[in-house]
Amino acid sequence: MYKLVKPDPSKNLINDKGLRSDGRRPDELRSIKLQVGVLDNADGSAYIEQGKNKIIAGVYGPREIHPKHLIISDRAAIRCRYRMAPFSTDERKHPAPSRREVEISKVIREALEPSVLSEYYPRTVIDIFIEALQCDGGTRCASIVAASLALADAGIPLKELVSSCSVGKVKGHVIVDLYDLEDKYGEADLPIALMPNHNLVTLIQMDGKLSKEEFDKAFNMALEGCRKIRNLQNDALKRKYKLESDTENSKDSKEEVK
Amino acid sequence: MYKLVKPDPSKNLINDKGLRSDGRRPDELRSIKLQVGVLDNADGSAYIEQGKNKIIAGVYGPREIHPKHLIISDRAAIRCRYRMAPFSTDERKHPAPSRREVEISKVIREALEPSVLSEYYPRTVIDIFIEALQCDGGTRCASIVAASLALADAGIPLKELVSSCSVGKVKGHVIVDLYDLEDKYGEADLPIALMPNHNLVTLIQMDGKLSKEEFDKAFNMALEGCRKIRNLQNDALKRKYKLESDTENSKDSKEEVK
Amino acid sequence: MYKLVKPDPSKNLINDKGLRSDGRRPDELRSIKLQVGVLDNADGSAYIEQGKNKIIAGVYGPREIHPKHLIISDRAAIRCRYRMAPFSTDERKHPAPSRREVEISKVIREALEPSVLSEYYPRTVIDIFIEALQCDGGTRCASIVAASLALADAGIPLKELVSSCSVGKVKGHVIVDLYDLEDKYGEADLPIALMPNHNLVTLIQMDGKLSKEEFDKAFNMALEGCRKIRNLQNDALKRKYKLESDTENSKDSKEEVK
Amino acid sequence: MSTTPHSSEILTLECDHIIDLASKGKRIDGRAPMDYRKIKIQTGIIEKANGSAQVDIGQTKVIVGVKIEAGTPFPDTPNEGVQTVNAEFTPLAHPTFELGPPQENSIELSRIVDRNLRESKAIDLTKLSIIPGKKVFVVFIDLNMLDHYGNLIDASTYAALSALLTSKLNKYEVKNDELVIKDDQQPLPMNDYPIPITFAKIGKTLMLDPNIQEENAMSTRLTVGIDNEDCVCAMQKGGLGGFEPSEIESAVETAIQKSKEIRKLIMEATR
Amino acid sequence: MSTTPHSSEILTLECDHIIDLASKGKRIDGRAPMDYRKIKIQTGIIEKANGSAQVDIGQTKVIVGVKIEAGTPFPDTPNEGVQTVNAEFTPLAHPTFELGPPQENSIELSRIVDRNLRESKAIDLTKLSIIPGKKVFVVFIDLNMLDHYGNLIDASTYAALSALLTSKLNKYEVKNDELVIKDDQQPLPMNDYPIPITFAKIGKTLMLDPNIQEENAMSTRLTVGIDNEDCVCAMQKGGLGGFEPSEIESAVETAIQKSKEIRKLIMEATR
Amino acid sequence: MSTTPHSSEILTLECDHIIDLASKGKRIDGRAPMDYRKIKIQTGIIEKANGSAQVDIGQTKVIVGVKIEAGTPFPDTPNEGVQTVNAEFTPLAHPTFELGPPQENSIELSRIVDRNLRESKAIDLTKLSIIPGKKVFVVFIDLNMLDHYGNLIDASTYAALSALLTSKLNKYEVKNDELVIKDDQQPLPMNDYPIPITFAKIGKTLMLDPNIQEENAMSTRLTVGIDNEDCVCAMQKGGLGGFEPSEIESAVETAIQKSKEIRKLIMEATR
Repeated sequence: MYKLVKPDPSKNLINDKGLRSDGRRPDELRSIKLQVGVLDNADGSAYIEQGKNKIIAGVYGPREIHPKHLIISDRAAIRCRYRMAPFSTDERKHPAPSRREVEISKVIREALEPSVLSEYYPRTVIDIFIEALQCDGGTRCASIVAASLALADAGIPLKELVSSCSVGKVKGHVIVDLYDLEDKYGEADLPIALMPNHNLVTLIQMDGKLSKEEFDKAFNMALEGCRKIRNLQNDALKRKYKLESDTENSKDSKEEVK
Repeated sequence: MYKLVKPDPSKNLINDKGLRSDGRRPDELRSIKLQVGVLDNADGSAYIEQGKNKIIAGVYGPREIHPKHLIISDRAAIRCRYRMAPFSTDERKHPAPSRREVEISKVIREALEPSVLSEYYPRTVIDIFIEALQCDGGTRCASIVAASLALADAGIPLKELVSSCSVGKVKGHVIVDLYDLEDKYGEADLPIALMPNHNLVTLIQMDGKLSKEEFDKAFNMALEGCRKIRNLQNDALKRKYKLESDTENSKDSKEEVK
Repeated sequence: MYKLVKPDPSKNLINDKGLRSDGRRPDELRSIKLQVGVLDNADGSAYIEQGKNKIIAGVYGPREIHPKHLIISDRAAIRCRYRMAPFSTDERKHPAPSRREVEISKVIREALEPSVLSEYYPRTVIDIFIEALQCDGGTRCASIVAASLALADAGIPLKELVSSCSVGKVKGHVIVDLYDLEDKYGEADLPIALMPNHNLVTLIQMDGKLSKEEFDKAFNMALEGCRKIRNLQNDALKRKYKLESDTENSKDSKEEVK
Repeated sequence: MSTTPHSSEILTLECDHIIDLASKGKRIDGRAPMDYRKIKIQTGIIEKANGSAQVDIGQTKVIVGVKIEAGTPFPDTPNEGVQTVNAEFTPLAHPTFELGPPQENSIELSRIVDRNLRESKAIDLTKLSIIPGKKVFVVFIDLNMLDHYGNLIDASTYAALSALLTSKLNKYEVKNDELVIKDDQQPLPMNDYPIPITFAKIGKTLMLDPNIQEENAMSTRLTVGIDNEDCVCAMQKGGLGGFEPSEIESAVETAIQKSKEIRKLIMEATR
Repeated sequence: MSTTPHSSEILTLECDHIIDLASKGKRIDGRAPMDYRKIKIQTGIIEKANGSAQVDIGQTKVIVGVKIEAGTPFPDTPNEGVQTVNAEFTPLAHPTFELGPPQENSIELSRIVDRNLRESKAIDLTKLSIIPGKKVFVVFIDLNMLDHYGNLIDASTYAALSALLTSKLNKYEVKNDELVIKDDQQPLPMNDYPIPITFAKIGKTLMLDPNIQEENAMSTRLTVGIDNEDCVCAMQKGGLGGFEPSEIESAVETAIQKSKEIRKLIMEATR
Repeated sequence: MSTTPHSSEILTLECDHIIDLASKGKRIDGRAPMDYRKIKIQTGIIEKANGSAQVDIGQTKVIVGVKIEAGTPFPDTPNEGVQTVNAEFTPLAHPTFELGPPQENSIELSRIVDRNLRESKAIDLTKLSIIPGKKVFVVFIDLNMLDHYGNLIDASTYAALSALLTSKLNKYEVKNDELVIKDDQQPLPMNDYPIPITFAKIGKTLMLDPNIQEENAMSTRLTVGIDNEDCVCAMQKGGLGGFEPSEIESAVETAIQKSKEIRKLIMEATR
């Protein structure tokens, strides 16, 4: 590959005032846009923009499962695929699924599965499909946030929504919600997922180097991030239902007009 | 790859007298040799030589279908594979199926399927296997011609034989039945398949650039080509049946001698 | 690849005294270590060290067979996979199965299958998995020796153990049990497998060039090698059973002490 | 191997209804036979791509991203850039879309889109050579189906064309046989704006832009690609039926007219 | 994973009959145990290949094409050409041949053919170097089964050998590290003409050239390859049974004799 | 696609028993919650590898081989060696391990091992450049499961670390851009010795080093990797349940302590 050698981007990740290269404070999340019910074919769907991350999640199910040997007799099986679009990254990603995508599909499934009342639908499958259209750091967390909303939108009974957020260390500072550059040139990345009401961490992974003290600080900052994002999820869901009931109401009123 | 740089072959594709580089007139087909019943294992088979094209088609079925989820309850499923032998082309073709072969398999199936009375054999499959042993332009058309004969040879009930022929534009001239060089250096290629008695076009594809006037001229030239080739198909089939009934007769006479 | 050019290693494969480069006489086997019952999950297992060859074989079955279309109604199906660990060879072997491994899996299966009373377990499968951890010539023979012991260890009824040994020609001399260098730079390699009591050759392959006289000499040397190795197999099996019955006895005595 | 597709028997009643409507020149969603559904074009939605577009035709949604990277030319065109199209039938777009390697439908789709662009010479590949014979730009056009409600061919090609028309290419220098990328950008050089027009034959009637219910009911499909000069640049028939020759001739005529409208839409959206 | 193959139970009666005949030294098609079926050799049938041949043994039909292209040598033989054999069990050749990646039977077949040619040094690979250590000729030998009525190993090897013996190689020059192909041709340099002879063991009888019914009935198969100098150059046993050592020794003797006949046939057909 | 794994219903009774024991702080094999099974480390068992080790934890057996070969660096680290980890769930190691391409469990395993080594910078990759930007050493770490009785993550990482710590690298010279390998060897340069500690949550109890029965009964799994300086260098949660935050914090504390013991074991075994 021919690449222009660039100056070391890690230099300016935190400035003298403790601000990050995109202007955020260490504990500041990127701006997040959530939208529920964005697709018509899928039984449920949601879209998330978190900084430059753009991710769409669709859910089908509970539905019949093929092949039959995947049937679980006392609960619904859950399947999950996380896929990065070829155009989602700085260098084009080859369309074939990478080992990274395989692992992320698994940890996302395991992050969402504790929230699903899958015993209500034995012998069926619930399919979660995630398309990362643009990736800019923390996509597994953003995917969990969107996919949990998509499950709710599909009417799948949930114990509660799952929220997710990453923290990390950059130039010795613990910061929340890393974007791509911070992820790449930082010293640690710690994504977690949380069911806030159940106080249950359903995803935790770590890359990098954190002392026990740093870990504790970072971990709590991540939990706090999850709780904030959970509020945004609730709002997004309410907007959807409000919209629907408004539409319904307006239909009703129309019908009444007749 | 190391290749000798050759003079532009498109220069001489049409000479001053309007003749093509292989001596044909614009509306002249290559010489075609058709032979029905060339394989013993296959239920039906046919071989075509059209210029340097050498293609063999074999048909199995109607037979049981695996896996079961391919069963169609009210008709036979039809499966088709078009494959180019590795030695069939100027540069060796890798044995793995190319995207081109996948597409051609599909359009050949869709060209033949309208002619098959597949409702006579519900829940079965009819398999069409095509081996292009040597490729010299217009192989999808030649494949359809051979495969339709192979279907007939297998005793599959058909509405009629499907014929096929390509037309194109070279140096501004509309010509019929392009061979490899004309295909490669020409300005357009338009393969079609026709059920002449039903006046039904069952394959049409186009590559290149044709004005509406050119298109109409080319299209009609292709229909005419199909009709001519259809006569050759009829003859080939008659030869096969004559041969069989001759053999049968001679068997009969032998038996009578006893 | 960057490789140091080495002096031709074939020069010294046989010295003036007729001894081989590892000090063996032409008809001398490498030292062989056999161990039965080395794994806990597998129903049967065995380990062989033959020179630097280190191979482990595990057997599962008779057990249920998937997919169903592999069922044989009047006998057990036998499946066999021979795999070379990526670190087993001088240059790392890519983990994907090579064509060579596919062929060796087949000939090993066909070498063992005549010894198995597979009609005792119709509609089941017996799985033989072989991991070559280090390869130094003659691994298909060593694999057969270990796998036959693993079958016995699994309690699969056998007509008798299958033994196996290779012979070859190096610098014009017929020698037994070639190691890697002799295999690579020799003039012929002839692996065989034998059921000695049934006088049945169940594997024979040949690579190289042998006159009829050389072939006969080599072939008989291989048969003799098989018979020697068969004795070692018997001993290994006895050690295992002795061990087990000793353990059992000591258990019994313990219980008696109570 | 290509296999006759399944059509669910549950759909038969609806299909019969659609065929019946068609015989009266009517459609299930109220359109006239030669109407498209509403076309919505958004560009520049993927900042990390060189170009991108989402095209909705009715409920059908397709997103296309264009990435341009340095690569190796084909041996027979050593001084031209490379165009490559890949289609992904993402499983969230339709309950029947399966995972796994590309199936014949997505391969056919990507090849039709490729053919429309390639045969009309839409991208000026002759301007994409970097080091002649050694290094050229490769234009990756990745089609992502998001919601499949029929007519993926037109939606995908319109999205691909819109993405290309808004694609930017970094300027560069070649220094000592190395490619040095500069910061300022230029548009991707384009020659033509080919527009495919897709017809469904339902019963004996031809209709434009079939929705998914109409696709289930149609016997045959015909796509006619028209370039800037009103020439046919690509065609593809699909499905288990056939066309009478006169139907094809009149479809070409219609496509030439209709393509003007849609080209105008796209040119405006990508200006 | 290698798996015991199925033998249809419907075939059992026929197999019993064949085994019974074998015990009397007879065969289902009337041949004597050491007879081959009729061998027909056609060469030069694929003009675009460097060499080609179709060999029919009875109803068994195999077509082989040879393509010779410039490529990279193996690191351990930097100055030698490369020989590569690939077998395709095309699904039209037999109702049980499945599509998909090569299965163990076709891999074994291609490796036996490869071994016969390689071990007898049939192709003179030392003469196929172009730029030592960098560029050599690769000889692709592609085996296409057309109709499978038994003994694919012999038919394939005879066809491969016939194709090689009639292969032509363009002359060339190396100019500034580039390969310039000339128009005139020379034969592919050959050293040896190895002939495999395949035996089936049916009951206790050995027979040559098993047809497909005999292959269903045989317990074991043995192929012995013999080179120009009457030396054994390759062997392969297949199947679920075994041979007594004396059977193998006598098979080698028979193969040496029989190979002379067949080599003569091939040399005449390829002259 | 990732799918909920099956847990055989036959196992339910045993699982219930294990969960019941756990509630009393007991384990089915008599261990205390924070005990590992016996760890046995053997090194140097594959002479043809640059390094190798077999680690047994109880009945669990994993063998790891390290091969070091010249290769191409990644574009973004042109002057560093390459580390690559591959895990094979060989089918002899467990009745449920299937053949075929790596499934998600083996991919996850190899990525966890990779992450522990990479994030702690265990191998000093900066010392593995041969020709800067062009040629570096690639360290292939191949994990082979031999017998699966639980806690493959720890067993695999300990074996990988032991194999690396005993790996030898041939000395070499670069002459005229060619790599010339010498006969004498040096140890692979290592920076750190990361130790993962794996917890299972059974009922409400955390236990170390779950055996296979405990893995069937556990709701969740947590692996915490600790480097030489008692810092966390990698974590991975698995399974269908979750952890309370306080459980995670105390697991990290425990892992820091426990890792010292195990690092000592490994350092002694590889001295």
